[in-house]
Amino acid sequence: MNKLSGNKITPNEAVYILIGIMLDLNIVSIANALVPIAKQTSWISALLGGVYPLYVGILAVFVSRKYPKDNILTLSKNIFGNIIGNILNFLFLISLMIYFCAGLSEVTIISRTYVVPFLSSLKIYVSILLLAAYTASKGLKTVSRICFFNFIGLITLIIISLGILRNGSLLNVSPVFGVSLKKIIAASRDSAYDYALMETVFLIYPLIEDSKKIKTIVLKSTAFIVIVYTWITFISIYYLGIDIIPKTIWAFVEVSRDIEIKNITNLRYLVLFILLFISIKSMSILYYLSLLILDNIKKIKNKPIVIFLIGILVIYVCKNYFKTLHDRNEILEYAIPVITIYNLSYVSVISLVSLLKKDDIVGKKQKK
Amino acid sequence: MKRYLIIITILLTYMFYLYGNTRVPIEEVDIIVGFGYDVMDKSNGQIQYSVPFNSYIFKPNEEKLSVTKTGRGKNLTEAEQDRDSKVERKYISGLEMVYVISEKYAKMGIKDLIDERFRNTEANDMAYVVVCKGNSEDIFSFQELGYISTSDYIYGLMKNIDGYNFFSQNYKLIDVFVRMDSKGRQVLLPYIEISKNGLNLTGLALFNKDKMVKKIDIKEARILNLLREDNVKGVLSIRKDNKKYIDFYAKSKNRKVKCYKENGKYKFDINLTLTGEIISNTLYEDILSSKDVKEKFEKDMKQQVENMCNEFINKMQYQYKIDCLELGRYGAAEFGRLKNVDWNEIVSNSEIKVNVKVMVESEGRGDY
Amino acid sequence: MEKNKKNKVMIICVLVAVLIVFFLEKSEEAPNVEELDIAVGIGYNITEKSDGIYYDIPFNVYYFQENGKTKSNIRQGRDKTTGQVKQERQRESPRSYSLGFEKVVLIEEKFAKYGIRGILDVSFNLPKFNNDAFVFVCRENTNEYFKEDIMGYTSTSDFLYGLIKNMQDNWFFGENYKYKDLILIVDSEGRNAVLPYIEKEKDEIAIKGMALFKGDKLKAVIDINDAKWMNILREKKSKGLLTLKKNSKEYINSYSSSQKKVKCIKNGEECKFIIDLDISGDIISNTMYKDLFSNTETLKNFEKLMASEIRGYLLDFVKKMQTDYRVDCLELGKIAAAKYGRGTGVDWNEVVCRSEIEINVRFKVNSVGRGEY
Amino acid sequence: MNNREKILKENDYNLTSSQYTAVVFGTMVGVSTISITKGIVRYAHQDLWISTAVGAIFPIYIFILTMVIFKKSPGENILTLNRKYFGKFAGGLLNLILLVYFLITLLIIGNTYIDMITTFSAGFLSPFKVALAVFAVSAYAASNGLRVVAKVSQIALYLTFLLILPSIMALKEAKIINIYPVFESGFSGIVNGGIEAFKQYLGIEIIFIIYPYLKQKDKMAKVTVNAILLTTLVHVWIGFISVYYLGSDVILKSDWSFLLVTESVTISLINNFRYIFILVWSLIILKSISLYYSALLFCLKDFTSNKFQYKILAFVVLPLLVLLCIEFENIFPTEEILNFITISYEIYLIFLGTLMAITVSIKSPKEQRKN
Repeated sequence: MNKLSGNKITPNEAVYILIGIMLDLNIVSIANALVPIAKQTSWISALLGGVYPLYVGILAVFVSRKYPKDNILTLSKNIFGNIIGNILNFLFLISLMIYFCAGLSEVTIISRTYVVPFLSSLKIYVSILLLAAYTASKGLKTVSRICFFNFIGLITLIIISLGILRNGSLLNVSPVFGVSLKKIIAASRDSAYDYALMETVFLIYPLIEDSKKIKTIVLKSTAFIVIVYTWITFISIYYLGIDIIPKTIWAFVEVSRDIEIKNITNLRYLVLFILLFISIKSMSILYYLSLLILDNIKKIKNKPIVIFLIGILVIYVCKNYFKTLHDRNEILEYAIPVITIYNLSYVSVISLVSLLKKDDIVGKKQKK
Repeated sequence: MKRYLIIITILLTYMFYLYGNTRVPIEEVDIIVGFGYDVMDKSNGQIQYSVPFNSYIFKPNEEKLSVTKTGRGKNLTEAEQDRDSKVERKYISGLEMVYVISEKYAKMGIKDLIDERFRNTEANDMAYVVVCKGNSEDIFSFQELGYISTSDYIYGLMKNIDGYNFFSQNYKLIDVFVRMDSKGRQVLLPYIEISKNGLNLTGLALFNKDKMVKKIDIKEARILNLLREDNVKGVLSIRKDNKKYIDFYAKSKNRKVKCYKENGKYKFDINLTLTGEIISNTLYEDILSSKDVKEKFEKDMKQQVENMCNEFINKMQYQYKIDCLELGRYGAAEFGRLKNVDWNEIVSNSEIKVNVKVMVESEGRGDY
Repeated sequence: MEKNKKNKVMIICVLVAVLIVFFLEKSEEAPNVEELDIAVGIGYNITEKSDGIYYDIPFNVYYFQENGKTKSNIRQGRDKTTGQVKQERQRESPRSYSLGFEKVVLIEEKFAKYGIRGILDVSFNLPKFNNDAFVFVCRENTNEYFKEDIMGYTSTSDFLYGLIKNMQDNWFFGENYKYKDLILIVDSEGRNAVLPYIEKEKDEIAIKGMALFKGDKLKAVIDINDAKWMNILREKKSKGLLTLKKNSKEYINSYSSSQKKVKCIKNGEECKFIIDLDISGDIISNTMYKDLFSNTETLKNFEKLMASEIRGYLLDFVKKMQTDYRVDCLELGKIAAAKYGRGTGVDWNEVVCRSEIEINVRFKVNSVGRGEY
Repeated sequence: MNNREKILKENDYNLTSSQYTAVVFGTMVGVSTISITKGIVRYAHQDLWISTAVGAIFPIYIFILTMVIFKKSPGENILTLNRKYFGKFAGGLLNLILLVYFLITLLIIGNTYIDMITTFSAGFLSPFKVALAVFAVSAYAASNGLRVVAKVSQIALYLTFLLILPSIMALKEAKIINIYPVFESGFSGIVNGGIEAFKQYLGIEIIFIIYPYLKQKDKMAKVTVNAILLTTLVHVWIGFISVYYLGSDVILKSDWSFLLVTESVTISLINNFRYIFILVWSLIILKSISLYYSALLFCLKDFTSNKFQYKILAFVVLPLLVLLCIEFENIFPTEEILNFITISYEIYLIFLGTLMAITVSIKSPKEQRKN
């Protein structure tokens, strides 16, 4: 009981959270994004994409060593001054919000297609956001619990997907190096979206109990994610083949449909349930982080109202700009590169500056 | 507290006593499930009313059967009395599912039967009313596999009518009540007939006040429904040749009708929004990924629907000369109900404009 | 106190908002299960009329009788596009359909020749569609089949479902005749679909051969004997009955299982395929050799004879395939593509028909039964 | 005087504010509420729901009068005041008219209820049985004092909303267009409809009699206004939803338009909704009857000596009531007579209330100080 009420999270929980934040519903469509470019070698691209979270994670390790108590929001304010720092932080918040809306709209579209076509999208938005808001309002500890279940769900998902090995063919994945390296790298750049949000490690590291363990945390979570993504991409190609994947929208859901395990019918619903859970978890984390950033920019006095307002805003955006897959994809096509570049440079610049500065900027201020 | 508990108990006992008394062993009652209304020419030039009804009979071995009994007479009341005299058992009405009116009866006018139903407190307002070809008696004696009675069959048919063909659910007795004498409204009932595939829906019967005017076939009925009803669903297709076609499962949303006067002439604008999903597509390539193609489809579809609608409206204005789109209702709402004007005539002579907006909302799980 | 009140107001606000969304927002109702027709079979036909082609898509549905028995019925729909057919069908259906329980999909031969892309498209789009339904090609209108009342089966669909399962054990049939396989195969590079072909003869429905597809179109129908050879060459692992026959009285039946290995060698521009077959069998009847049981020499002899006999048939079939059908129904192109790269624009059907195919057969007797009579 | 004080002291007669609200609400919402649209639609057409709101003028006026009287003499009801100010004879006459009025109302409600039961369910029960049962139960309730009646009213209040709630679903089914054009029937139409709607608010006059029984005297205004607002809300909603769903042309024809609405929208959810409706509505009607019954008893008590307790009175009147109720159609053969009676009583009530208010404010400026 005491542990729950404490604000700090254990290193293990941090791993789950980091996994939770990077891995969202994209796993079902990661193959769709990569296959048009890298063809049957897409899984290598997915593997290479892991460089991105690794880079961000390592930066975080260094920064956290120097400033174990301050997150990137405070750092950016200290470096650039309150106004510019806040603006930068706010832009960072906006990027999170875009992921938020994109994720919500995707889970809605998927569940409307496969599970509950009779529910209107508004109802699904509201139901999911209610759950997410509730978890987020309970604090990082609760969020980490959800992430833990999510982790278990992921493992289940991967175990389930082993069932398709019998049906597919290695011929679908070969020839392994039939595609030029250039294309593989080009595709791995596309996987950035799937690996995105590793930046948020900069937000949560002050909340981790044992700040020395950040290195292992980062490495563990990145490795896990890379394995999951690579595996999912691989298995999708292995079963469906590269000619069929572009025809689907969510390749992995199609894969899971055809898995035959004795005595378990309707495996697909289990898979979809796990996917739904994954998505709710992502929403909870993003909700929580948005609150965290907002709180940093301006102290939140009335939490419920802010939560409510964020919910309304997200629903409004989703309903108007992310309603259909087309709209969603079109926006993301433009937004993702911008967001990724911004986030990357935001994180890099701040960490470089704060690492290079000799005197302890934060410490000074605190002493004052 | 005790006291009024006693009161309630007494009251409940009393109520149960009151209603419990009607219970008769189920084997001893007929449950009427469908009423029919026919008229026939007699040899002496007079008209004979014939009112069959379809009822369940419970056999001691718990089997259910259905029988049809008919009463005849010079007018409706007489025929109904004749029918009642033929029932040898207690019968329960109020559970009827359908009213089947023969085309001939409908053409003579259904005012008398509607009036009788309206007065009768036991009438089930939620029973469906349909017009049939030939005699309703023949319809009732038509046995459909897997159904106890034809009434069940017709009831099922009506209950699922709104999934396709843009039919609504407004074919119940209450809807006839509400429409028959209201300003600017017209009754519209489904038309069924026995064909070689069994009993099916073949169109719509258009009414002017209480008299049936015309039967239109299913193709026209779709367009009429689309123009007249709110929130209906159906398939719209663009067909280029045998192989190249696209099917769009559309839902009409936010139908808006505007009525205004210009130079003393009434004008009506009907705005339709069709959202929905593509259920099969061999006509447009890349509709999933390319926004341009999607927009082109939306434009083509809009054009086609508008053409269809205009064609129908022309026909309505010059041939049928009745306001089966209930535009008069909007006119009355705009310019007053209390004036004694014939909306059929006004609508037939006014300008009607149709604007359609097509939006593809979801794309299924992929495009093959 | 103050905070409590605020929270209360918040909760009420949220509740009201949620209520509004859930009660006033329109959405389709999910139908009750009892009000659904369970479709167990779907048929696809086309009829040509003066104003174009009409699709005719009947559903084979279960219905439940009052006495607790289940029977089946047909629900039809006919129109110019597959989507419109759906709409037409609903006009005579007192229930809406529940998809997801289909056991079989029947395609009329005419339809298959015309191209099955439309079917794949419409069903691929439907998330509920059962991917595990078996697909058949049939000679006559599918209604003829669904109408049939087969003793001991609720519907024709159930019967066919049992039939195809049985064929896998006796005629070297594979199991890839499901709808999901069709989706995977039709557009994949170097792959071609084959489907069981059924016919109705004197009120009896039987699998009479195989339908070979090229892309989404039916290219040829082969009879059941050819189908056997094709299956041996096509399936990775298969089981069935092989016969060595001298005359009508002297023959050996062997219940065999076959394993296939394919190699592809590129000789300059030409490809060469080597198919190695490893067949092992149990002798189940033998009127040809007297001493098969005791004499290893005879056994060896028999094995050799059998292998060459089989090889002869297989080569015959391959020749037929290369010259008559001109379809790569053995999916050799798949192997070549995996080896020499995809997406190069090569027509594997052409390549396979042109290239040399070498077949090596090894036959081995597993057991000779419990003795000789 | 002694006796009256005794009554007031009796704990049984002190109503809490929520009970009082329920009682005032219960006096107005009763058997005729489901047919509220019937008379008004002739004048106000699709604007009838505005008229129902206009009709609220009547209870508000009565309420103002009550407040005036209440301010001056918070402990005495109109029956005693009548005798006090107009003498034994004139006051007694005024009270007698009031008594007859309550009696007739009671009979009308009883009769309507019998009608409903016999038309909506199989009419195998004789009117006598129904009348006996209904009046016996309400006599029991009324004889046990206002508090019991108030509790029944409280339950009835919730039940009323329970019955009205399903009609919200009708919002989804129909279109706002039936309401348009608003104000088409013009000022006179709406006002005429409003006067017609006064009828629906009849019953409010019972507060003339019961106002001394509110426990927290300072809350009188708030509580009564609440009840009136609630009633108006219910009436306007019923008027509105009926027009919205059915359209004015159909309302013109149907007697119980609201029943038609709720039935149509709920039938798909609850089978036999009509029976549930009648069952619940019976409870509500029972409350109305009990209320009028107590009012009647108050009046009767005014004429009789102290010996007759409420309990005895209640059961003494019972046979008479049942008898009159069965013979109702013979006594009032046509609807016009009933209409005439209602209208004359409306006028009488306004007259009586105004008279008393004026008299009270002129004659007893000192009494207030005493209290």
